[in-house]
Amino acid sequence: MNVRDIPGFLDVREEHGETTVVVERERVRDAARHLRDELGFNFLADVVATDYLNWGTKGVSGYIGTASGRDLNLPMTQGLQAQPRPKPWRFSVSYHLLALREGAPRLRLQTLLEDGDPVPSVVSVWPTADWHEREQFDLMGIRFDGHPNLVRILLEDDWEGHPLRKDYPIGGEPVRFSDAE
Amino acid sequence: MSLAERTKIYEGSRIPQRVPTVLDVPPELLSSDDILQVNFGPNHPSTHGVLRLIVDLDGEQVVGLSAVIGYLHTGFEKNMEQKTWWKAITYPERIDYVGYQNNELVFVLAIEKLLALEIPEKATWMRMLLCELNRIHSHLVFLGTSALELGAISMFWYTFREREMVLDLSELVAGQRMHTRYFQAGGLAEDIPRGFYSECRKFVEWMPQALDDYLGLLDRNKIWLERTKGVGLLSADDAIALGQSGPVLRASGVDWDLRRDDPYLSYDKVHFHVPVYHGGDVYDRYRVRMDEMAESVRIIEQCLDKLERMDGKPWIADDRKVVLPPREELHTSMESLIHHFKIVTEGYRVPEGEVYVAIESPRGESGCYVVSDGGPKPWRVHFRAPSFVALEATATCMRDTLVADMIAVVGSLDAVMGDSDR
Amino acid sequence: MTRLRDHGLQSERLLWPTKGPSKFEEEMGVEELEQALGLTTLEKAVRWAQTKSMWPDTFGLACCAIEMMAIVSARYDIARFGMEAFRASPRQADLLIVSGRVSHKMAKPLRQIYDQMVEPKWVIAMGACASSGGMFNNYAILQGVDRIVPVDIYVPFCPPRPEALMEGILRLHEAHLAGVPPAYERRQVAT
Amino acid sequence: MLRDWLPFLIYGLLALAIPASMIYASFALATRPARRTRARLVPFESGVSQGQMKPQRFTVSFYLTAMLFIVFDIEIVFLYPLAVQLHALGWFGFVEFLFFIVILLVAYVYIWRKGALDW
Repeated sequence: MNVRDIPGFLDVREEHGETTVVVERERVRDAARHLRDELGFNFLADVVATDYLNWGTKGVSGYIGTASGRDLNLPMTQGLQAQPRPKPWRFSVSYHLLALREGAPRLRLQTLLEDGDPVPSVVSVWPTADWHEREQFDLMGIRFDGHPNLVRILLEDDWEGHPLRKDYPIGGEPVRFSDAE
Repeated sequence: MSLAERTKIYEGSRIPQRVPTVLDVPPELLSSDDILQVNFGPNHPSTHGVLRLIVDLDGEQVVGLSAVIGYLHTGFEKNMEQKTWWKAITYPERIDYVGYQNNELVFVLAIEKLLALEIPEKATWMRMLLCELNRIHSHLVFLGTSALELGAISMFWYTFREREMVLDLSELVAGQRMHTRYFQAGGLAEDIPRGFYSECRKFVEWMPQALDDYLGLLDRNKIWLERTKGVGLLSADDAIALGQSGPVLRASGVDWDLRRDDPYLSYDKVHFHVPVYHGGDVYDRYRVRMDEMAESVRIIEQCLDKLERMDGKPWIADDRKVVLPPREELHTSMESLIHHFKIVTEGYRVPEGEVYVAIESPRGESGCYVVSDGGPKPWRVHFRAPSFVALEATATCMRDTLVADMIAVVGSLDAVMGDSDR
Repeated sequence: MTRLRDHGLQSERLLWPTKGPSKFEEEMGVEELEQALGLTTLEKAVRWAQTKSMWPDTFGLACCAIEMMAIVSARYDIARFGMEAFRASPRQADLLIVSGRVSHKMAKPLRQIYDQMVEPKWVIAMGACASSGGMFNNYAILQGVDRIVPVDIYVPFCPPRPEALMEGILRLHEAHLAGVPPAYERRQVAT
Repeated sequence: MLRDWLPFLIYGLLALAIPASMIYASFALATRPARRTRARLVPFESGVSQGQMKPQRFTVSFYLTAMLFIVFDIEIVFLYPLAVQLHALGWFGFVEFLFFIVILLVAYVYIWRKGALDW
């Protein structure tokens, strides 16, 4: 399965027994069509966007107490063992593909993008991508060009902001641990 | 294992053209104002949970449908990013709360894949046993509620009687009926209690009889056959294009089961048959799930034979960096005390990397994509939810169905709203 | 000072004999509670009839809904208390069991269904998520259903065992039989 | 003459008293809501109803099905007096009624062939 002749090919990684192919952002739909037709990946399992904002910045150790109680959701100890590999771009969108044939070969098609860059939608290649892409638009704010119905799917229609971004506060309330506070 | 020859369920593809998941009202009907738009909204007895279907009806015929979800969106992924790996294992069970054990397994397998941790054989076999028990539990809940929707009310009481037996077993093992939190990164949280094997044997002997009762009740019941045969058709190509997996895919004639084709745990050392049907309708999905329950009983039996010979074996890995050292060791060795302190306060660190693990949950391929930055907390967790994808197929399956059939089709897709809304 | 348990509210007394004033007394103050408890025989008969057939509304949200279904099964059998008829529409339901986590998108429908229920009506917040947001302290989940609906009984655990839910229901029956007014009257919340 | 009508009288009174007491009890003993909330007037539409349902037209097939139901339901109503008096009427009654059944059977086959039964 030669991966190098995928349109828009940039890089391939083999980790934990999984192959990850990184392609240019504009050529995602051609790469997807190539993967489905030539290499037989007819099953799209999942579309995931990941936000790498302040990735690898050293966190602080210990809990941070506030007047109104200890907010369990604030960054706790983040002491990193080793500095993780730098990620100069902010978002990565990964398509997890599977070929329904002997040996169940799996592949992760990944594109890297900054905030606001549109990604060509693959709904025409795999119809199941419709809701996956809507969910990533809803929760992460990734715009997919050519998507027939790109509106919010999980949150209310008048919700502002994209909750799964690293700069979006987790919300909820600080937990009061004792009557004294 | 070539794909089974796909009998023609219907010609071409029935996936709607404009938007794959929305069935549009045909243009000629659009002008006539006979079309009645009805909300099968969040609080409806037949939509399992808080699914909302906006349905356009021409008399009894369903001519337009779009599913609206999100009424149970819980922000799992945001919450898991804030917790350490140890605490985060509690969350996945609440995602697909009917197949909870499988969800917990997929997250724990993802952590172990990142850690490249070897788990003892006893833990592997016990995990398989509990996941198969959970598959039976999930199919029982499906059978009970789907038959209840189509009028076979007595099925509900039969299936929930067996469900209580399964919950008694999981309560015996883990102390809690549902959401047992029995899996740890490295094996099991506790050793298997004495007396579990005999109880499980009793269940395994009783279950085939119960399955025959269900078949006797439903399989030759004229009303059930009339309401389920030929309803909600989904061809193999459409099922693959819509990303269906599990019983919905196997009922459309695609012979695909991750437990056999992409084995995890030790499913390759267990003999079981994967039921495949070629009708692609509600009846065949029900048949696939019934046969799967029988197969799960066979798997549990083989797991029990293996486990009974493993008494006294380790049930959790002994990698001190990840697994809590046993209590008595804390009083003697200094390193164990330090490890114990580090794990309990900061949580163990998982090496940097991204991983996607997929298992065969009762609803289909349930995947878990985990990104770790080497810190004690997951950086990004995403669950591939089979119910989320199953609801995409509602528009395709709803072609020329009546209102009553729509309830049968939504029941047969077996979508759990917690799993689809995450 | 006569206490609630002198008026036949068993559960308070069994649980914690030396306990301070109960939740009902805190909310209403002892005096109004006293006249509320002074029931005529006709009122007692009506309340007896109401507790003997309190129909819950099928409001299954998440994992607690599966356990709520279990109380209808043969082993726990809520039919012994005349409650096995789970009504689909709020018009015919008396009791709203909020079983599961309430997301913000679901809050408006939940409030609408509560308003459409006919008096006298009660609300049981089943499970930690309905009572307090549970372990989902985040942007999506309403931190406790009592933010939008007056709640009568909170049932802890996640998910509560069917027995725990039934104990919550029985306490509700006892409170109503003893004369304690429903939550929307006690807290003068918009009915 | 009045005496042999007495049971009917008592029966009539009872048949009147039971619904009357129910209606009275439901008004007298019911607990009134303090204020009529807007949501009470809105139709129940699984929790997401926006307001009054605008009057919508129903397809004619519902009306057709209703008519067919009435025809065959009334047919059963006529059977009751026959069943009560069958012994007295003897064979004459039975044959007489066969004609009635045959006529309706012809009607049934006609509408079945016309396809009015399947939706």
